[in-house]
Amino acid sequence: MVELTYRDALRQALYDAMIEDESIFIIGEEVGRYGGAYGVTKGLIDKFGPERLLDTPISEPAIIGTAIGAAMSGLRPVAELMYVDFIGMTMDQLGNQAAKIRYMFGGQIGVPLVLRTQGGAGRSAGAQHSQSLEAFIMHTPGLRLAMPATVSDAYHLLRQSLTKPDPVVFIEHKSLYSLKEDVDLSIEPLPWGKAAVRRHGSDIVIVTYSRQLQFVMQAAQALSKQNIEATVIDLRTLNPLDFDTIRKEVEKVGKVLVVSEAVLTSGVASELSARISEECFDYLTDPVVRVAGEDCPISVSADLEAGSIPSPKVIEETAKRLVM
Amino acid sequence: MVELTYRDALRQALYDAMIEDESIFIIGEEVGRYGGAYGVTKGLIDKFGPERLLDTPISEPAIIGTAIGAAMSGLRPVAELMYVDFIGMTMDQLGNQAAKIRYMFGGQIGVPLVLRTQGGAGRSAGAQHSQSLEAFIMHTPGLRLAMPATVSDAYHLLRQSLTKPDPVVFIEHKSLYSLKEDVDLSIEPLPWGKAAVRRHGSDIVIVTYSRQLQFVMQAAQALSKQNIEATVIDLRTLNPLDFDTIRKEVEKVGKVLVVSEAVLTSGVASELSARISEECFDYLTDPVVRVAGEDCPISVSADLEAGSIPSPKVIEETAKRLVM
Amino acid sequence: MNMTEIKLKHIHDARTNSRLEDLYRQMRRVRTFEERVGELFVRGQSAGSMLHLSIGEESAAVGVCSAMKEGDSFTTHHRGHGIFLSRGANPNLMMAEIAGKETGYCKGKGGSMHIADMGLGHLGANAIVGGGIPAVVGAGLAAKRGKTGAISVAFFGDGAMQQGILYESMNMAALWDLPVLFVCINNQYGMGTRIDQATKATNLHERAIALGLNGISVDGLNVETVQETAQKLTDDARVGKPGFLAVSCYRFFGHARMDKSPYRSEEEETEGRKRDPVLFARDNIIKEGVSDEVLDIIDQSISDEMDSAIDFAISSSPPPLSSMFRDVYGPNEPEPEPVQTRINRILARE
Amino acid sequence: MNMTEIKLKHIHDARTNSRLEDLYRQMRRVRTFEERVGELFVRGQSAGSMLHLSIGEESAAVGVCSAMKEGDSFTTHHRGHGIFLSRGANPNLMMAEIAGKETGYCKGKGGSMHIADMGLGHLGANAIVGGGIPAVVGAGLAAKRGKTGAISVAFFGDGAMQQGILYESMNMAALWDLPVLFVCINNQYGMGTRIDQATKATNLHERAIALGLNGISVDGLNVETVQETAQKLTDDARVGKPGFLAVSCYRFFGHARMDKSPYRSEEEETEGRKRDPVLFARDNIIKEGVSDEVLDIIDQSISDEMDSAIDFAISSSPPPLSSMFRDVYGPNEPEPEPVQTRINRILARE
Ligand SMILES: Cc1ncc(C[n+]2csc(CCOP(=O)(O)OP(=O)(O)O)c2C)c(N)n1
Ligand SMILES: Cc1ncc(C[n+]2csc(CCOP(=O)(O)OP(=O)(O)O)c2C)c(N)n1
Ligand SMILES: [Mg+2]
Ligand SMILES: [Mg+2]
Repeated sequence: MVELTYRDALRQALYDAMIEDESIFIIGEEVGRYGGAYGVTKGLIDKFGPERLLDTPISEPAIIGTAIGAAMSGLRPVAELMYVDFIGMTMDQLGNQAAKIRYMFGGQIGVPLVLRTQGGAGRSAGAQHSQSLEAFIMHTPGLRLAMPATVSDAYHLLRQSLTKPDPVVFIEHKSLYSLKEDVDLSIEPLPWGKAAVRRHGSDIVIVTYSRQLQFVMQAAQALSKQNIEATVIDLRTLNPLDFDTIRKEVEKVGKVLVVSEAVLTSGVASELSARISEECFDYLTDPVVRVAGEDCPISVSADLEAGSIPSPKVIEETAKRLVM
Repeated sequence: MVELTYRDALRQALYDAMIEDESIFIIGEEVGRYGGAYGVTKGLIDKFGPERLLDTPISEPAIIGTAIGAAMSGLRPVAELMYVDFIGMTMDQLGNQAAKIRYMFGGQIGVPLVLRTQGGAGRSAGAQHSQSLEAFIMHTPGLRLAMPATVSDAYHLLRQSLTKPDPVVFIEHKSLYSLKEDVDLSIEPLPWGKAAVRRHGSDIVIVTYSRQLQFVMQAAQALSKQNIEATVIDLRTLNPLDFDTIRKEVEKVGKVLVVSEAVLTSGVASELSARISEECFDYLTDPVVRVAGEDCPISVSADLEAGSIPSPKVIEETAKRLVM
Repeated sequence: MNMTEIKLKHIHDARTNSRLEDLYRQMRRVRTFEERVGELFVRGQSAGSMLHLSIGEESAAVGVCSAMKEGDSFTTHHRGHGIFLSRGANPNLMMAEIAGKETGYCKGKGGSMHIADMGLGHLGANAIVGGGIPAVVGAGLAAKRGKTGAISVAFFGDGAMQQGILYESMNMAALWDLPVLFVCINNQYGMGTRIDQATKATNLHERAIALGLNGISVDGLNVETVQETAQKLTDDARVGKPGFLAVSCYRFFGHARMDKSPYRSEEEETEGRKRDPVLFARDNIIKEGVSDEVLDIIDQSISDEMDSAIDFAISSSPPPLSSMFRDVYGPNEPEPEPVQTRINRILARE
Repeated sequence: MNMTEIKLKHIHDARTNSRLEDLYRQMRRVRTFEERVGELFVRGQSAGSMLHLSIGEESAAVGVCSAMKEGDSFTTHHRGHGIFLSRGANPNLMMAEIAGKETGYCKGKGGSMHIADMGLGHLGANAIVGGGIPAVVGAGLAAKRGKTGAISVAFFGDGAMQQGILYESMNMAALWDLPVLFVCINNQYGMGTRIDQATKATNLHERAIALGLNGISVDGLNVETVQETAQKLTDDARVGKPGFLAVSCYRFFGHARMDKSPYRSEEEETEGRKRDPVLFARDNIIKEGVSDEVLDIIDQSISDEMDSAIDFAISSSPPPLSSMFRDVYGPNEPEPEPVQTRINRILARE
């Protein structure tokens, strides 16, 4: 067991993978000399040199396009997009190129790139630097999507992403980078595509992912003190989506909360809620309730920012009302 | 009553609005001399001249950005994006700028632009020219979203969009342009934001929008011959979303089909299904069923293309099974 | 060997095949191929109407491609048949793909605008204007790192000159000294927009120079000039000096098969079509002393070849519905669940 | 009037205020404002840590803005405090916005990176590198159509020179002869990336020339040179000849308040900071015969003004939670439904 931060675990995953696989290189803004806007790649350039830590100009569309060309030419790029908020500049390269190349070309070739980025609120970074845009990715067939919520998953999901034959969008959460946990990275991880049941309870199932897992676990502890026991599912990857685990837990309990930081309307929570409602219809005693981000931009002002995403308190109270 | 095509109705709406409002101008690729890739703006340049039909270079991000600046400067631009498939190049300007400017700047100013574009399958145009990407827009607070399914709505929704204080994304369907209907444009239209109940029936509610309305109506007629009567709701606008109409109809019937051409996972159908399941929980006798596009890219080959989106037959059969 | 083949062999043995003759032969193959694609459309056998013919632009495809080597890679725009053919594509597999058939290069899923062959270094045609450009930067990176000696070439139209991603890509290629060449086939039009209606800056190569690349514009009438210029630029690219080449020519026909080009005059078209690189080459070969008859035989053999391609395409089957979910993801990866399967499960709940 | 104001008035009455002195005063205001923003951060009173100070870049802001006129509009990048101030912003409202307070320009919703004032023609700062550039093309279109005589100016950093949208925007401005000016404040760095690590083509104006614009690069040490060059370019822009100006300067401190710039040497920073446009102007004014004391009085009055701005910001309240759903859409338009309202409705079903 060692104590690691989420940031360190990500760095370790890159380090270990790059040692093992010569074809991996990192490409993006400030990934080399600077060490990444959030310090994830710090120091890697000293070990691997500027050829494998390629600092780029500020040219997001061409960065992804370059990664695509490199991936089609036998390399395994890890492209970093500094903020997921910038994905709107790259959705053409990502959605029309990376996601479709294998299919359009009849299976001739894949695009094994990993797009590392980070999103979410928590740093008063304003409307253009605080969003959760994973729904764009989840709605694009051909793109895999991983969103680690724990230190151990930061490591393992990134390692696994780096073995996949298809483009993986890997979204970190800016408010998790300093999260510390005791981890033993040598323990066999959960397989790729499998959700983790972080807690078992018989009163309610809460389905979530990324940073909201932390909030949900806090809420679950508070609920437990009030004799309400929640099962907490951390999805880990949204594509593939482990619906079997969700189904199994929901069928046992019949009450479900879906928690996501992203804007509610047409977000990932909608997909989860819809699938649960459709597929577990006969097991639900109550409507599935979505606790999600407000349908508005995020303000720079700290209170408004915090108020526009789910909080442990709101999760706790909604769960309580649903159970009672 | 005159017989008009969807294409002609759109052109008429632009014409009438431009006559009334001097500040309206059209900007985009091939909108002027060429008359639009699908002929919607044909001839308008003869009436309004090149200043109000601004042919642009192929520069999608800057076209939207230019429209934003013009809208902030007192003009009312109608920007045309030739295919909604190209929205991935413009989502930054659309989602981070147009959608957020009013909010970020504390309500000082709005961005009253209309982005006209078209989507959907039906012309063997391949993976990059056949998509339905409305979920990206619906998931972006600050953007309104209209998707007309009829000739009359093509006219009225476009006229209404051109009076709105906020950015409206207006998505036409490439397979509807030649749709003909007898219309009387002088009849008072439904208000903006109101869904239309296109058909009343007591056995099932089918919620849809855009071209799928045609398929759903075909299916409803076939069902009617088998004594199954469907209520058909055409949403017309997805933001605002007229959930009251959906609720009212669903509460009467308890069985619901949601039909959308877009890729199923995390699409607009997911939002609709989730809301119906949550809000009408006690009225549903069966799970809400989504009939939507397959989770894969669209092939150029005609059979595969047709097979990857809902068909009247599949809608009919699914409805029948749900009712029986 | 059929009669034509025997005649051809005879001619070939009798005299040294000139370079120009070879370039002519290649251009004629492109021309004839495109004419047949047009027929495919007229017969209702093409997949859709989005067919962009490169007639009039043969010298750009052939001139540049003949300066490329085995192992080089490239991407093209939507008007890329001629380029692909010039890099060695099999016309049968191309025509089948254009017809949306299972026997095509991409199993009928891609079509004219999404054709590719990794074996020939074709990283893909693209229906997004400018969409395929940055991939060559990545391919160039890989070539440089692997010291393969290969270059990667992006082909695109004059319309793509106003897409921002081109500048980002050129800047990166220059910054990193990559073995990359950007080739703009300036056929004067992006759909109905003449180049001077899209930009004030019609000396296209100057933009590349301003970003630190080699940049040259060349008249595409004479394929030999194109070939020589491309040779210089590919030689430079191969040693890490990326370049840009604009080849000016004229789009003989409409933008796509449905477009009758009402936005330009007949006189302009007549003038434009006089600048025919195929006929220009033919005339020059004749001036070198080769007889019309010899060239006719070449043309005929090409015509036969392309007829076979049509036959192959038409007699092939479209991809089966069962292939819909294949190749969304890599082999042995979880596949998408068909909507019908999900519906069946939900409805079978009792 | 307080003592300083009286003294200032006296000095002003006594002699003709030189243009340089005015430029100096404006630059000093920017410098002092930014220093106070730094203090706001240290006191934990700024909204977040994303504060980008323009210390060292004052001549670009002041030089260009003083060549602009009332009615002109502009957009800025994330490092735009100085530009906004130079166009007449009220420091109180700016500081309050930077602190995320309700009294700020944007009611505390925007912050440092999303500040704007339509009244002053400020169409908005932007946290997306390059994101605000194309809006000036639209503003230029409107000005041209309305024959207002106004120009629109896009301010951005050297980092944005590698964003494709800049080329698209410059091309359109040239094509349509728009009253638009593009101003690159080249502070040598985009975060930790030195300009020559981002591009081979460091003569930035050449790119604009290649697209058909007026293009000039100027050293930002002397604000008068900047002002004169900007005057020429704005004069041209006003008659439909769009331009591009790169002002080179040095980013004195880190990229944002947390950045200690470990990627550059102390010597480099010392050298860079020697090229201080504020001190350079001050020295020149003194050479013109104005005494240190007079300038100190100016400085003091500015310092007082900015102290008040800090006080104003700190004593203001943050926006209330109830304002969350305001201004997502226009007045009288359907508003978003709060998540809590929806949850209440769903849970209140029995
Ligand atoms: C991003 C994008 N914008 C617009 C289009 C529609 N479109 C297809 S081809 C074309 C013209 C392209 O002109 P050019 O680059 O000169 O190529 P050419 O057709 O002349 O070969 C346009 C506008 C597209 N496919 N992709
Ligand atoms: C599209 C986009 N990419 C990256 C960033 C992250 N980022 C913010 S500022 C900056 C550097 C910008 O450099 P420059 O344009 O020179 O402006 P300066 O900070 O030097 O004023 C970067 C990379 C961003 N905000 N937006
Ligand atoms: Mg062209
Ligand atoms: Mg800079």
